[in-house]
Parts: sequence; C-alpha cells; structure tokens
Amino acid sequence: MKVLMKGNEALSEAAIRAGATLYFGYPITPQNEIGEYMSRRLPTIPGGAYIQAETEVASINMVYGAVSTGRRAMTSSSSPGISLMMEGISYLAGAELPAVVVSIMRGGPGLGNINPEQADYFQATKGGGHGSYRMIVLAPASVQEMTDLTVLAFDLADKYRNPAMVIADGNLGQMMEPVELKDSYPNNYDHSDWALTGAKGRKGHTITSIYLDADEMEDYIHKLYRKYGEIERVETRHEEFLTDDADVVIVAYGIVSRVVRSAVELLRAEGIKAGMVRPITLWPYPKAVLRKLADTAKFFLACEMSMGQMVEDVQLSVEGRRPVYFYGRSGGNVPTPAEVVAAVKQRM
Amino acid sequence: MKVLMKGNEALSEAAIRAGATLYFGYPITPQNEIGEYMSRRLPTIPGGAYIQAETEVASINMVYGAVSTGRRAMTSSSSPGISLMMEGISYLAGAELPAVVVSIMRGGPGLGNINPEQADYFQATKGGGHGSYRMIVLAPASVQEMTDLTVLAFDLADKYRNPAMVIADGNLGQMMEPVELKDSYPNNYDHSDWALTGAKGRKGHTITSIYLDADEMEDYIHKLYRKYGEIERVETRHEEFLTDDADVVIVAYGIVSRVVRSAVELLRAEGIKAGMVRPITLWPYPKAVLRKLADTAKFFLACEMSMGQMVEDVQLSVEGRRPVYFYGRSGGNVPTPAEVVAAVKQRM
Amino acid sequence: MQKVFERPKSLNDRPFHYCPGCGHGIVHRMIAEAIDELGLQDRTVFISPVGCSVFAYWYFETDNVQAAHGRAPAVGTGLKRANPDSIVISYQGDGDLASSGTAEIIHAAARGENFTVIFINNAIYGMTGGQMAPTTLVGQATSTSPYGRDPKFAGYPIHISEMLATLKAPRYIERTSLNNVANLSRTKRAIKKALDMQNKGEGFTFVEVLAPCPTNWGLDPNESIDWMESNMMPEYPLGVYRDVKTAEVKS
Amino acid sequence: MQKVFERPKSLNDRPFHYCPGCGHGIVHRMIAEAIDELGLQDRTVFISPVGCSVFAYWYFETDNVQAAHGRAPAVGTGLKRANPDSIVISYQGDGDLASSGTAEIIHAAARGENFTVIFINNAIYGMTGGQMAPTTLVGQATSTSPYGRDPKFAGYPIHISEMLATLKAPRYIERTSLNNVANLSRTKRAIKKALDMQNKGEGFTFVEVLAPCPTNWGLDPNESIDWMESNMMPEYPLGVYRDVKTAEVKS
Amino acid sequence: MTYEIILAGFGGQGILFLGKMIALAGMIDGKEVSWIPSYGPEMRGGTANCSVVVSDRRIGTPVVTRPNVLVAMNRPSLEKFESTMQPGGHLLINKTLIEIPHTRQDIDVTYLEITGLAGELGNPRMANIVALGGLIGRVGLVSRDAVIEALKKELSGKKAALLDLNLKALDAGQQAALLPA
Amino acid sequence: MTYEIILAGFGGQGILFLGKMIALAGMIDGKEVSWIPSYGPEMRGGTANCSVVVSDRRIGTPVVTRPNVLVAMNRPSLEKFESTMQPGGHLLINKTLIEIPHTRQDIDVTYLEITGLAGELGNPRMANIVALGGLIGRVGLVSRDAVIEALKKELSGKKAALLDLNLKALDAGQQAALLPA
Amino acid sequence: MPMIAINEDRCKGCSLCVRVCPTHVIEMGKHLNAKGFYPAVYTGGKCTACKVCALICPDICIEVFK
Amino acid sequence: MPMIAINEDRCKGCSLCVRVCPTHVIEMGKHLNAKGFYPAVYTGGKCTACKVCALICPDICIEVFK
Ligand SMILES: Cc1ncc(C[n+]2csc(CCOP(=O)(O)OP(=O)(O)O)c2C)c(N)n1
Ligand SMILES: Cc1ncc(C[n+]2csc(CCOP(=O)(O)OP(=O)(O)O)c2C)c(N)n1
Ligand code: SF4
Ligand code: SF4
Ligand code: SF4
Ligand code: SF4
Ligand code: SF4
Ligand code: SF4
Ligand SMILES: [Mg+2]
Ligand SMILES: [Mg+2]
Repeated sequence: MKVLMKGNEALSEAAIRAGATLYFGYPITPQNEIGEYMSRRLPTIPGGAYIQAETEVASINMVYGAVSTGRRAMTSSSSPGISLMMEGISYLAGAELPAVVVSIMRGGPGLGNINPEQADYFQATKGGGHGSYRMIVLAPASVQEMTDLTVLAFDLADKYRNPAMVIADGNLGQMMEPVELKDSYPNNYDHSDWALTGAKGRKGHTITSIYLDADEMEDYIHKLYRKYGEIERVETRHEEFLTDDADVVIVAYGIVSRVVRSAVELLRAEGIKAGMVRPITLWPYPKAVLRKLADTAKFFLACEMSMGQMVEDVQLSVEGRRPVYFYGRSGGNVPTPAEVVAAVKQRM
Repeated sequence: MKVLMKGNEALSEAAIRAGATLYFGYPITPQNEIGEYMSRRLPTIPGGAYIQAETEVASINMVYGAVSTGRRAMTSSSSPGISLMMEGISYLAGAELPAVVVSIMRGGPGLGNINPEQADYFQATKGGGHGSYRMIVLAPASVQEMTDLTVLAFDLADKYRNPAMVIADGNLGQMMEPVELKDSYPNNYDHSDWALTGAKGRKGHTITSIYLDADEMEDYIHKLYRKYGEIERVETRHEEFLTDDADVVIVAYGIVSRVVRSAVELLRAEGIKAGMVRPITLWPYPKAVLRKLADTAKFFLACEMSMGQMVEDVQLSVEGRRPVYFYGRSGGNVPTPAEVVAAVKQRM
Repeated sequence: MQKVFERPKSLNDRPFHYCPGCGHGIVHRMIAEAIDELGLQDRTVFISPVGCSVFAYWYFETDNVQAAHGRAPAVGTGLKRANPDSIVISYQGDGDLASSGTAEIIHAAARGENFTVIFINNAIYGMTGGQMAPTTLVGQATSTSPYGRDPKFAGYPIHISEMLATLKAPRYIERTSLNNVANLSRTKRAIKKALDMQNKGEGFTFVEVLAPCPTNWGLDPNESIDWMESNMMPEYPLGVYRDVKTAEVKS
Repeated sequence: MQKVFERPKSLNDRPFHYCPGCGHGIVHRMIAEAIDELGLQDRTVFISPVGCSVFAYWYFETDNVQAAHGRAPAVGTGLKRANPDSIVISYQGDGDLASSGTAEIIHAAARGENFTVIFINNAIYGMTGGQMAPTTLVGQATSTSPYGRDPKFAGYPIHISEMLATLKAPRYIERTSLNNVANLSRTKRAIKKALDMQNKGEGFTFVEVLAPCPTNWGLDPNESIDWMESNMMPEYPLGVYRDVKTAEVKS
Repeated sequence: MTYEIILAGFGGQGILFLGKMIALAGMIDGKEVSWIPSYGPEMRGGTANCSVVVSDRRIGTPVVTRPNVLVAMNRPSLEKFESTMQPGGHLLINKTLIEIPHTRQDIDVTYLEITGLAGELGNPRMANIVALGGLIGRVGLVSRDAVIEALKKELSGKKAALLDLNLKALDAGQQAALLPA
Repeated sequence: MTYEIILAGFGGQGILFLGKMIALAGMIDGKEVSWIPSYGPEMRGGTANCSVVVSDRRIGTPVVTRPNVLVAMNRPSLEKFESTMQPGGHLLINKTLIEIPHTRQDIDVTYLEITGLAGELGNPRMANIVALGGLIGRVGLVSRDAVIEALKKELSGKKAALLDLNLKALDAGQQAALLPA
Repeated sequence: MPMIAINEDRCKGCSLCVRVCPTHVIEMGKHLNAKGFYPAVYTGGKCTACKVCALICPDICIEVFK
Repeated sequence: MPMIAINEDRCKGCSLCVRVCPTHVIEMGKHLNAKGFYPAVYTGGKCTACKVCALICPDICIEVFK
C-alpha cells in the first residue's frame, strides 16, 4: 500500500525495516527529519537506540563502533556535517566496515545555505577523505528510491564490507511522494568471522586500519582495490530514457534527472532526438554505458546542481570521442526543463 | 648561501620570512618538524605566535580567524588531520580568505601508516570539502621548492583571496637538501578593504559565507568561478623534461617526478624517446600542455604514489586522443626508476 | 524632556529577525550598550555563530565574522592572536558551544585566550527547529527527545560554567538569566565587566545567559519566562563561578 | 613451590613494544588481570587509541578495535549501544583524550555511557615524539614548548577528572599514579572496580593514571618516577572524584 | 492535466497540512503527486509556503516556480507569488486578511472569506480546510471523496474528534466558492 | 659517481648526525646531496637508520633501497641491510658490537672497532665520527677538508668545545681504516 | 512627565514589557501591525521612566523619556 | 623458599624492580641481552614474595614463587 511520506522520513523507516535500529547523528537542515524520526521510533524498538552525537565527527565514529559489532547502523547529515566526517569515512573504508551514511546536500561552500545543491559529488565519489579508497554512492531520484536505495546501501555495505552513501539533494529529503514500503527487508549477512561480539569460544577479532610496513600496507590496499574492481563490475547501476536513437545524451542524477526527463520529452516533441542516462550509482559510475552511447550520440550534456562535478566522470567515460557540455545551476536554483532544452539547443 | 635543511623546517623558515608569523597546528607525523620549528621560532618574533590547537578542526578555524585580520597565517598536518580540516577549508574558500595549508601526505586510508604517499590528491584538488569551490594546490619536488612554493602559496592566497595548499609526501618533509633562502620575501598585499582590524573611521567589514537566497548565492558562486577561471588562465605552472620529441610522456609530481626524471634518462639511454611533464600546480592543472603533447606523443603514463588519482586529470587533459596508462605504488613504497622504465616498456 | 533609554549606537537600525520574545535580541542590545559605554566599537570584532544568531552581523556596527558551527572560540583565538588590540566577542548558543564546539570552548578557556564569550543557553537548538541540546533538561520534550530527555539515552545536562571553572586560566565566569529586572541588570553588568576585563588584558571572560526560546519551547513569551524560572534556573544556578584578577592568579 | 604472580591470561605472550620504564605496560597488565579476575575476557572489546598504545590490540586476547585519534569514546558508544552485553574499555592517552577527543570524552561521560575509560596521563605526546599535551605542566619543556610551557601561549594544564566530575552521569572517577607500591595497588583496584561497575550496568567509569614517559621526558625510568612524584602529583591530586551507585543518583 | 500549486500564508495557518491533504487526495484519486515545503530561512520570519503537484504524468521537479494554482492566505503571499502565475491559472484569495485586489488580468480569481468562514465555524485554525473546500469547489483539482478520505486518514486516533469540524469547514469553503463572487 | 649510502644502528649512536655530516660535507664539496631518516615506526624499537646520497648529478629519490655504501653499527643493521647492497659496494662493520661475519662475496668490506676506538678516546658516543673517519679513509666519498668544515659548522657556539674530540675521533677512524684489515 | 514611546511597527507583541512594567501602563493592542502582530501600547499616565520595559524588550521598540 | 624468576630476554633494563624491592635482592646486570639492554638479575636470598617488583615491571618479566 502506498503512503505519502517525506523523503527523509521514508528513508528512515526503510532503514529501520532493513534492521538499522541504531542511529547516531547531529541535527542539520535539510535532513533533520531523519534524526527526529529516528528519535521517535528507535526508543520503542527492542535493541534500538537514537543517540544524538555531540558532533558529526562523533556521529561517524559512533557508527564505526556500532557496525564493528556486525549490527546495522547509520548516520546522516548535510554538507558541512558530511565534511566533518571525512576522516571517519576514510577509517571505515580502511577498516572495511559496512556503514551507511546519508548525505542530504545543501548549498555551499562554507555555511552556504540550506537550499538544495549537488555540489558534494566530488567529495562523495572521489575521496573527500585521505588515502586511496572508494565508497559506494547511491543517488535516489524519488521518495520511493530514497527507501529502495537505502535498503540497497545496507545490503551492498554488508556484502562488500564497505561504507556506502545515499546522496540526495535537499529537495528529495523534504518532498513528499507516495511510497511503497515492505514490512521488512532481509538482512542475512554473516559477519561472525570478523565482528566484535566478544571472543567467546574463538580467538579475538581485531578491527584496524594500520599497516606499518609499506609492503603489507600495499598488499592490503591492493586487496581493497580488487574488491572495488569487483564492485565496479557487478554493482554499477543506471537508468536510460530514450537513448536508443539519441543524438543528444543528457546525463543527470537525483532530482535533476526528473527535470531532464521532462526536457527530453519537450525536445522529442520538437523533433530533437534527445535521451537521458541517469547514473544510480555515482560510484561505481556507469562509464561503459556512456562510452557505448558515444558510438551513436552526437554530444553529451551533463546537467547538475553544481558548478560542474559529475561532468568530469562523463568526460572520463566518453574519452573525448564526443563533445561533453555542461549545464548547471547553483545556490539552490533547480534547472527548469526549459533551461535544459535551451542548453541543448544552444550546443546543436 | 645554501644551507642543508629538512623540508619541513625549510618550509617553516620560508613561511616566517614571508611574514607568516602565526602558526596554528596539531602534531602528526610526518610533519611534526613544522610545528616544532614554529614553536621554537615564533615566540621570539614580535607579534609571532605558535598555538598548538586542540584538534585539526580547531587549527583550520584558528587560521580562519587569524587571516581574517589580513595577517598571514598557516597550519599544517598530514592525511587524517587534513581530512578533519575539510569543513574549514570549504569555509575559507566560501569566505574568500587567503590561508595557507601545508599537507605532508602519509599512507592511508584510515590510520594507515606514516610512510609517504600521494593518495590525498583527489581530496586536495577536487574538493574534499563540500560545495563548489577550488583551492590552489602547489606540489614541490625538492626542499628548495618546499620553500619557494610556500612563499608562492602565500602570494597567490593573498592575490586571489583564496586558500592555497602546499602538498608534499612524507619524504619531502623529512629529507634534507641544500636550500637557498632569501632574507625576507615581499608581502605587499593590501587587505584594508575587507580585513577585520576594527571599524575605526570606516564602516564595519563582514566576513561570511552565507547567502540565503538562491540567486544571491548563485551570483556569489559565479563570482568565485570567475576568479577560479582567472587563476586557471594565469597561474598554471608546470615543468617539462625532454618532451619536445617525446613518444612517451610520463606525468608525475612531487617526489615521484624525481624518480621519473631518472627513468626518462634511462629510457633515453636505451633509445626510447621519453619525456616528463611535472605539474607544479595540481590545481589549476596544466591541461593545455598535456593536450598539446597529445599531438605528438604516442602515449602517456601517469606515475603516482597512490592507486591512481592524478591519472584522471591526465585523462581529462588528453581527452582520449592518446592512451593514458597508470603506474603507481602505495603504502609507502616509492617507485624506482627501473620500475618506471619497465612500466613504460610494457606499454610499448 | 530627555531620552533616557534609546538604541545603542553599536547596533544599526535593522529590525531583528528573531521570534517574538526571543532572548537573543535582549542580549544583543546589552552587548551593544556595553561596547558603547566602554568605547570599544571601533576595535570590536564580533563573531556570529551558527544558530539563530548566525546573522548577528546584520546588526552590529562593528567588524564581524561568521564562524563555522562550534568553532567561534577557535576563530576568536586566531583573531585575537593576530590582533591583540582588538576586542573579540564570541557569541554562541548552547548547541554551538556545548555540543559542536565543546573542545574549542574548553581549550580556549584553558589557554586563557583574552576574549569574551557570551553563551546563550536556551536549552534547545533554536535554528534547526527545536532539537535536544546538551543543556536540555531531563524530561524536556524536544523534536529529538519527543518523550522527554531520557538520561538513559541522552544523559544529563552539561553545566558549562561549572566545567570551565575547573580550569585555571579563566578570569571571569558568571551565569545570569533574563527572567526579571534584577537579573537583566545583572546580565548587562556581567557583559560589561567581561568586556572591560578583556580590554584590560585580563584574559578569558565568559558570561552564560539563560534565555528563552518561546518558539521551540512551544510556549508564548510570557509562559517561557515562567518556564525558565521554574525549570531552568533550578538546574542552572545563577552566580559568579570565577572572578580573579591576573595578578591574583600569578601569585 | 607455587607461582604467586604470573602473566594474566587475557594478555598473549608478545613482548610489549613500549620503551623501557613506560607506564603503558604496567597498566595493560593490570587491565588484563582485572579482566581475568572478573571473568570478562570473552565479552570484552578493547579500544586502542592513537598514541603509543595504538597497538594495544597486539597484546589483549579479547576482541579489539582501533579508533581514530580522540574518538575512542564515540567508538565505545557505538560498540556498547549495539551490544550492551559487551564490556567496553576505552584506553586513551592525554593527547588522545584531553586534546583531540575533548568533546567525545565529555559527552560520553555526560550521557553516562556504560563503559570504562582508562586514561593514561603522561603529560606529553609519546608517540609523535614528545609534543606538549593539554596536561603538560607549566614550565615543562617539550618539543613544542621548547622554552617550557608558557601559560601566555599555552594556558594551564587541564584536569580531566575534576572536569568530568562536574557532570552528573559518571558513576566512578578516580585518579591514581604508578609511582609506588601503594599507588600501584590503588590503580589496580580502581581499574577492577571500574570494570566491575560496568559489568553491573552502573554506567560511566573513569580511571586516570599518572604514568611515566621516560623517553620523551628525557629522563631514565628511575628519574621519571621521581619527576612524577615531585611535579605531576602535586598538580594532579590523586583520589576519588566520584563514586556513586546508580541508585543514589536516581534518588 | 498537471496542477502546479503554491499554497502560501503565515506560519500557523496550517499551510503545510493543507498541501499534504491535497497531495494525499490526489494520490487517492490515482494521480501522481508531490509536496514540498519551502524549508528556507524564512522559518524565523513567520511565513510558510509549499508546493504541491497533482498530475496524470510523472512529476519532474516538485518545486513549483510557475504555479497554475495559487492560494494566498495573507497579503505578503499574494504580493510575492501572483506575478509568478501561469496565464489562465487559478488564484484563491483569503479576502478576510487581504485588503488589496489582485492585479493580473489573465488569471481566474476567487475571493473567499477564508479566515472569516473559519471564525464563523468557531475556529479560525480551520482556515486551511475552508481553503481546501474552496479549491475543490472552484478548481476541482482533486475529488471531494478523496479529500474526505484523506482527512479521515490523517484525523484518526486522538485527532478523530476534529474530523467533523473539518468536514464542516470543507463544506463551507466549497459552497462559498460555488457562489458567484 | 653517485654514493647511495645507508647508515644504520641503535638509537643513540648518532646515526642521523653522521648522515647529516656526510651530506653537509658533500654539499661543501660541491656535490648534490640528500639525507633522509627512516622515520618509520621503528622509533619505539630503538633502531635508527638514514639514507644519504652524494652525487655529481641531480638526485632522484632520497630513499636508498640498494646502497653502494653501508655502515652497520650493530648486528640487526648488518642483518637487515647487507643483502640489499649493490655488488661492488662498500660495507663498514662496527666490529666492536657485531660478532658475526659478513656473507656477501661481491662487496668490499671493512671491519673496524668503531665503538672500541670511541671508547679509547674516552667517549663511546664518538662512534659515529669514528665511522665517518673510517668512511673517508676507506671509501673517500667526501673530502676530509669538507668533513672538518662541516663539523666546525655544526659544532659551534655551545658545542664548540666538542670539536677537538670530534676531530680526534675522525682521525682515529680514518687511520684505522687505512690499515690492512 | 516621564513616558515611553513604543515603535509599534517593530513590536512583535511578545508582551514582556507588559509583564514587567511595575505601574501597569502598557497593554497589548487589539489591531494587527504590518508584521502581523498585536503590538504593545502605552496607556499613558503613571510611567516612572524606570526603564524596565525597555530593558526587557527583545526588539528595542521602546524609548523612555523623562 | 620465596623467589622470583626474571625473564632476562624480555627485560628492558628499566630498573624499576630494583627501585621497589624492599629486600634489595634485585640488581642490574652487567651484560647486554639480545635486545641490547642490561637486564635485571635476581641476586637470591631474602625474597619475601611480596610481588612488588612484579607489580611495577612494565614488561611482565618477573614471576614470583612461594
Ligand atoms: C557542522 C554543522 N553541523 C550542524 C549544523 C546545523 N545547525 C545549525 S544551527 C544549529 C544549532 C543551533 O542551536 P544553538 O547553538 O543552541 O543556537 P540557537 O539557535 O538555539 O540560538 C545546528 C545544529 C551546521 N550548520 N553545521
Ligand atoms: C587526526 C590525527 N591527528 C594527529 C595524529 C597524530 N598523533 C598520533 S599519536 C598522537 C598523540 C599521542 O599522545 P597521547 O595520546 O598522549 O598518547 P601517548 O603516546 O603519550 O601514550 C598524535 C597527535 C593522528 N594520528 N590523527
Ligand atoms: S527559534 Fe528560539 S532562539 Fe531562535 S529566534 Fe526563535 S525564539 Fe529565538
Ligand atoms: S614514548 Fe613514552 S609513552 Fe611512548 S612507549 Fe616510550 S615511554 Fe611509553
Ligand atoms: S519605563 Fe517603567 S513605568 Fe514606564 S512604561 Fe516602562 S516599565 Fe512601565
Ligand atoms: S516587549 Fe517590545 S516587542 Fe514585546 S510587546 Fe513590548 S514593545 Fe512589543
Ligand atoms: S617479590 Fe618482593 S622481595 Fe621478592 S624480589 Fe620481588 S620485590 Fe623483592
Ligand atoms: S622492572 Fe622489569 S623490565 Fe624493568 S628492569 Fe626490572 S625486570 Fe627488567
Ligand atoms: Mg540554543
Ligand atoms: Mg601522552
């Protein structure tokens, strides 16, 4: 049965139904509904806990501790708060811990504003934290996906023992749409070979990210990168819309993809063969799809609510075989279908 | 007159002679000599202060305050500590403040180790912090450059009212080489139209990074990006070595560029026309140079002490016109000339 | 006829953006009066925090800087070390100071930074819509303690003035309230004294002000004052927690 | 003939990597003994901090986790909330706990997290080569206070036990020292008591141990004990700063 | 058909609830719907508005910038949003609190004593439901049945006692809107 | 010619200072030089080593992985680094503290009572300078004059009193190295 | 004669001045101001210029005269 | 007869056991151990098995017997 829910709340409920009954976070707009929802629900669930952390630095490290036990746990924040988690995210990746971080992006840099933006793409996908590591990044485009991809984030995190992020702009967090939730989502990952549950009848487990020796560290990093390679092969997700015969491929994720879909329809109505690729995983990025479309498309347009971040991944995918253009809005402005249409026509 | 100095100490002395007599930082290997040097020197200089901050989060915000007065100030750290500065760096960019951050990279992710790596490239150049912003990033390759580029970092920071980072691996911080220092470096930037010196005989100045209104914020971001465009046009720096006739262009920065230089010589001795491009500014990146060399070179090899980060900028520069390969070492291992030679030959 | 009370000149004429009955406006005015009375306007750098008072810089006719959430004391350290002649005021809420900026306030106090912190304790996160703060009372319902603050999950309120008083460097620490005329006067006196001490180079000065947030308490301004008196003031005893001259400490 | 003192079984046989005369080894052994005596080995999760004891997990035959610098109390919060049956020990140095992790320790204590913190106060940053810590004494020379800690730049030492004792939730706070036999015994007793209280669900327990770092003090191990007695112990009074049962607090 | 709706007024006038009821009713009608508040910094300023889209087709952005339905519950709302309306759109004005006239000639305007009618029902806080009645009476963007179902859903449990009053308010609004202005 | 040198021993044997003196002397000789300590985690373990490069040409990496000059001041150092040496390289062994023999046949080896000679001079902490004498006596990688100038530079001010003893240690090492083994 | 002047346009109707005035010469108005609040009004009379209304007014709406 | 056994290979020569032994039956050795330290040695005799040497030994080198 569909219910009408806010993105932030639907996401929270989905996390709970996926077994994430431990939440650690610090308030920040536009994602406060997540913490508020959790603070209402979790104290009523056996074993559940909502802990309001003292800072975002503490939040992510509480998650580090909680998921070390093998249980599901999450945190959420928005841009400045996510920046404060960069050390912790690097530690999670370095210690191979399956945590889920929800990022509801707002305007930046600095204090910026609380309007929606998509300007934390680089931070999420390239390594806002230190060291060579990768985080799985999922980008919902509807309230329904706020729930589905959150559940998927927990599953992928558990499957690969890797942090996963659900990233959305403030609109997706704040808006209501009809959404269908399952009563519960399976959570059958066996963590008994590494989780910290007390060394009863077994040798102690250790969770760490230090490797003093250069060769040992290098081997470990290579092991991580084999895992990342596997994730790239198996877990890349995207959606295509009218790309089969497209001369113009517009690439957009999250809320912008919805605008672009409207724009594609308008362009088609005018006889312009436009199509859209929507990356669902921002890392791993659907490079192969774009590369293939470069065989037939005349040009690409990356459309973002930033000054141009994902456009680099489009360029890296297309490898110079077709022009890649960029159209973006910032500060909380959402591109309109008409703007996108104009941006396409201007490049024709 | 040349003196033999450690990279970390030479950099510190250069900063002082460039007028940066305010240092705020927190200990972390392999850059402790910077704080230690500053703690010896600054208390003896009028108006100088060494403040050991409680955390790296505090360090960067102390710098934020200090440079708000128009004076020169700096902080330094290494990978996990730099991660903790991401929010602050985004604020510095958002408030257009001329701060210098020194990053002496070590092994990651997580606690990693204290060996040299170059795996914080993405974080420095793409936006480890939130929002659309850019930081000037300078990469020395010798102790001499640890001083010269530090002075340059202060100048560029002042000229553009933008944070600038000097980024080096642990080797460059720890090694001694002969270095020539000037007695002092000019520091003639006029900040009187914005600096916080007390509103005597003028209206108050305000330093902030909030713009509530979407359009206002967007205008402001566009203003920042016009500045960034100017920096890209005017301040991109690189060094070339035997690229004129090069079939193989190896791209490397920092300590690795020295290894690659040796490798190029070995390759030339074997009759292979190799050359090197060394980006000195990592942002802005010397894209045009690489793009031009793609006219003549057969392929490119990015060589880094990471799992492949700068290689993306090489790819973005070359735009698919030639193959771009990658050779990297991690965990504290430094590639040897022989390895680089082998890596080149393997791709021929 | 003579005007015996008017707007201080360190405040411009812009109307405050605060809710009706909010404590921020009252304290802003007092700070401005103290600046005026001590003649500090053209040396003052005012630090706006992240919180409802993030835009305090809209009002103060001084130099202004906006600091990241919780970091005002670090920013103040930088400002003051770079320009010891300036008068630095770090204005912070309880989320900003007692949660996000715990390390920064404690270490600035421990170092004895020569600036003044005005701490607006309204037992809640105003700006973000009424979440629990470290100073929220046990049993107090907020948007993240909907069943009332439960010590099992959220522990007990932190007493910042008492905590800072365990440090040696601070010179002056007082907790006051905005609930009645006597305490309003005490608050004003405390702020002025703190700024005066800073001006004389005494060191770290700190004034905690218990203040109402009618909007997020879900009360009207009048009820808020009552609630403050019957709930906040018993938990947070008013008074001077430190008052020493540098000379006394040195000896 | 009977062995009356031997290696506790919660420690494996690996030799410690610490310098001669370092306090970490002594306290590791005591913790292991307490774990053994209370029968907690197979429920214990030991948190290694960033500091010389970053590799404490090399030794403890329990579950282990290594936490980011200063974040052990946050990690401990996550561990314990996720698994309330576990026994969580957050082992931290003074740089880790009193500087980097100021906010984390204070808020874990304020929430009354039911775990035990062992705080090794050696008044210096051991691992990174002897920089000044928040607990460094006035006048003490370190690699970042080469002229001796000067209150003008670096303020005064922070007294963590006293500071945490301003909070309501902590159940047990004691400061001990490793300087002589009586204090060694007291330290051991305190650690055991803290773990026992945790096991009984009492809440937050905290043992601060004054410990020598001969290497970075530039003294031999013997001189270090003397220095501890004549300099550290006067600054940091030993004793129990809190000892209440939950029942007492509730009433 | 796609209704792109902006509902605007003071904080406390129940604007967000009004929006949610429209969206919920649209959902019950089998339409695609979205709702989003303006969660901006106006919070402290005491104004509130939200965007609702009700459509037969997949919805692009939920943020309405050019509404074809506008409910102005107070004067600042009218001043702020009237000019952004699509030609041919519907504007519902709370005549009780807005003393100035509309200015656009290319739209369909309904003046309703929204707050007044709510006051007559004994509870000025019912204004939002009166407005909802007005909307279905005049614009018909969602069905009356669906609205009633939506109200029943939301006003359950402790709030069930309020249902009757809400239905009365709905009727009052709907009937008033059907009268010639 | 490029000397790629590893100096290794216990902490406290003055290894880093020895390296610095070689680099400084090389600089005075007009050579390209670099010095880098192994700043790794061994810190707590009590071992210390550093890499020094003295060359006629621009120096690539300062980290020496295949030395052509090795000074082993204690047994663990010999065991750790001997195998990494380039064929034809020079190995200087502190015979006083190392009771095992070298194993490589393709290198040039000098056994010297480094700590012993320093002890004879009344200060075992002079071992590093004895080793430096040994190096210039046997390998000649930097000039004696340059070394003396370097020592004078470093041992100025309060440390000037130590210069004499250092020069004696240098001589002792140099002469001993010139004797047939 | 002592008196106060209330800037009604700026008043947010919090009524704190009414709460504290010892002589009860302020009351809440019955008309909305431009901001949508019912502003305080000075009823005249026994004002003593004690200033406490001004001291508590969060929006600095009150000037006091003597 | 009470006595102690010192694991000399593990001893780091810190001498803290010597400092605390009330009966002075431990002294520092004159030979280096494999780690390069001069280890403590039990001189035999009046040990009372009071255990304080073991309590302070940072490297758990001492076992006590009774
Ligand atoms: C790093 C970071 N975390 C969180 C926020 C969101 N935030 C803004 S204001 C605030 C709390 C404000 O509460 P308080 O300091 O008590 O001030 P008040 O509004 O009550 O005056 C928070 C958590 C932020 N802007 N930055
Ligand atoms: C974020 C971060 N900052 C700094 C460091 C560097 N660091 C490692 S250990 C340490 C201090 C250790 O001192 P203390 O906690 O007193 O432990 P001790 O070594 O004295 O036992 C520091 C600053 C780090 N690893 N991570
Ligand atoms: S929310 Fe509270 S603190 Fe913020 S302006 Fe309103 S009353 Fe004041
Ligand atoms: S440096 Fe100090 S704290 Fe670290 S192991 Fe050595 S003595 Fe112990
Ligand atoms: S000045 Fe005093 S008497 Fe006059 S109105 Fe104000 S509070 Fe009342
Ligand atoms: S105190 Fe000020 S704002 Fe409040 S009612 Fe009185 S005049 Fe109006
Ligand atoms: S047990 Fe007691 S008496 Fe025996 S050696 Fe140890 S300290 Fe001395
Ligand atoms: S206390 Fe232990 S390590 Fe120290 S000298 Fe005695 S036996 Fe050796
Ligand atoms: Mg508050
Ligand atoms: Mg320490």
